[in-house]
Amino acid sequence: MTAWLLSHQAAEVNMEYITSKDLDLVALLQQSHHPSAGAVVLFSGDVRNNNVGKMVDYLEYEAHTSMASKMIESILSDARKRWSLNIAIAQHRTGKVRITESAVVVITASAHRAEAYAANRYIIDRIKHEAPIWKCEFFTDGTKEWGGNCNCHKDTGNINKHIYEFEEIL
Amino acid sequence: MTAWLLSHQAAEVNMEYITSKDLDLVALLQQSHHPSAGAVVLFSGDVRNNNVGKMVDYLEYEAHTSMASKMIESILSDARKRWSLNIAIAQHRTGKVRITESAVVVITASAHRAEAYAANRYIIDRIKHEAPIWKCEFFTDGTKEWGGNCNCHKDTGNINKHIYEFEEIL
Amino acid sequence: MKIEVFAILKEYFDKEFEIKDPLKTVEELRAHLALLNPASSNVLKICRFAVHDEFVADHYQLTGNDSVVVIPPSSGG
Amino acid sequence: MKIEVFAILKEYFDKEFEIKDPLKTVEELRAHLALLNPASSNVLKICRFAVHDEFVADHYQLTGNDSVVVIPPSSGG
Repeated sequence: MTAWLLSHQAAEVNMEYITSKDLDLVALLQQSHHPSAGAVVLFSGDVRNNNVGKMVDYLEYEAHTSMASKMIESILSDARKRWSLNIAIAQHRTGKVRITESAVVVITASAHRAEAYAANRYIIDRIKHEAPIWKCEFFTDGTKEWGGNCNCHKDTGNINKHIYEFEEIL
Repeated sequence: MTAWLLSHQAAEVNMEYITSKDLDLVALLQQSHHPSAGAVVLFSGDVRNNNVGKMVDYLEYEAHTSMASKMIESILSDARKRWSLNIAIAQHRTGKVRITESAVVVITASAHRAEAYAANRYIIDRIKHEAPIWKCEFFTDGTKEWGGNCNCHKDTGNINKHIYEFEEIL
Repeated sequence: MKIEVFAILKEYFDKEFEIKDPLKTVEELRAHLALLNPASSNVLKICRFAVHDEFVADHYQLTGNDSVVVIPPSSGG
Repeated sequence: MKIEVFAILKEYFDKEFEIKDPLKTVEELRAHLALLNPASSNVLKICRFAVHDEFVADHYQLTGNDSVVVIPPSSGG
């Protein structure tokens, strides 16, 4: 019992939200089982080998670390208010990330599965739209491109208003 | 490239859908990153320490192994037809499962996250409603109960018609 | 015919047993089991039956050589 | 004031630089940057600005000592 309590607190309190190191999905998953939680959902955003029809060599992520960390903390806190969660953690990587490597991980745990899925989706959607983190795609043809920007302002007319995927399903 | 291909095939072809051994979430997760997949979603159904207001000591799962295996295989196949998935695996445990241990795991991977979440939810919902697998709850007060049955027939009037949670969100 | 039951049905029947009575359909088998142990009848109403690992309907024709599995509602996960 | 830019903006500006002009608001700074490098103006229109790690609105009053961060739309994950 002590073991999970300690590791649980470690996960939430000492979590580095932004890191240039490999994301340790295994360690994060192992500390995400909680005696009151019947459901654990892990999302990993991996780098894939193609985008918009071009072959990707690798990605490079840049973040405004202090602002991105605060924002992720605030998103996790909002998720905990909205759902009853036993675990809510998120971590985003910076620097060079290769194909099949994880760029971002979100783990949620709750008594029942509906909450764990919904909260997980909510957290990753908000991180992708709001956190000051950017990716530069390096293609195998030698070109590069700062890409995949949130384009919600085109629909909402406001750079602070986003259209979240999770809103369509909640 | 060869490594993931081999482990990917191993995951889908040689998967034991029903096992009395501990579910090895770490090994399953590690073989679920795929070069064309930008999203990996893992669901773990853990045993929690309480249900319907009573403290749970442990659960025991029983399965009709051959029928449950065929059904899980068929559910995964349906999911692959419905969504474009790079990975779709599921495994359910039998026998005694203790608090915080995983009784069932589902992993999906796809190019974009919407598909991975939706397919994951679809697979676990159908396994829970349809696969011939049963849990017996052993409470700390010494009582036990075969529990948590699918009760859809009360609403649908047909023991073969289920109300799936995923249908509310797709 | 050989009968195998699972989960809560084991509280009403042996895990495996033989029935010698000449039952023609799944419907008749369901009724017969309910008579053998009336306490099981509510559960039996919502059970599915399977032969050779395939679910069979109420009107399925049984033979004396069939092995029939009685499947209560799922509660996995 | 000190300016720091991120991501695609680094293709138009140095990562960090000083502006000596007496700009009063974020709105004026946004217009000033677009004049410094007109190619950046489409991106600048959709950028957010931050001071002391907090996002600030267009009418935010700048001082010469402020460190201003220019934040293009997110593309993490």
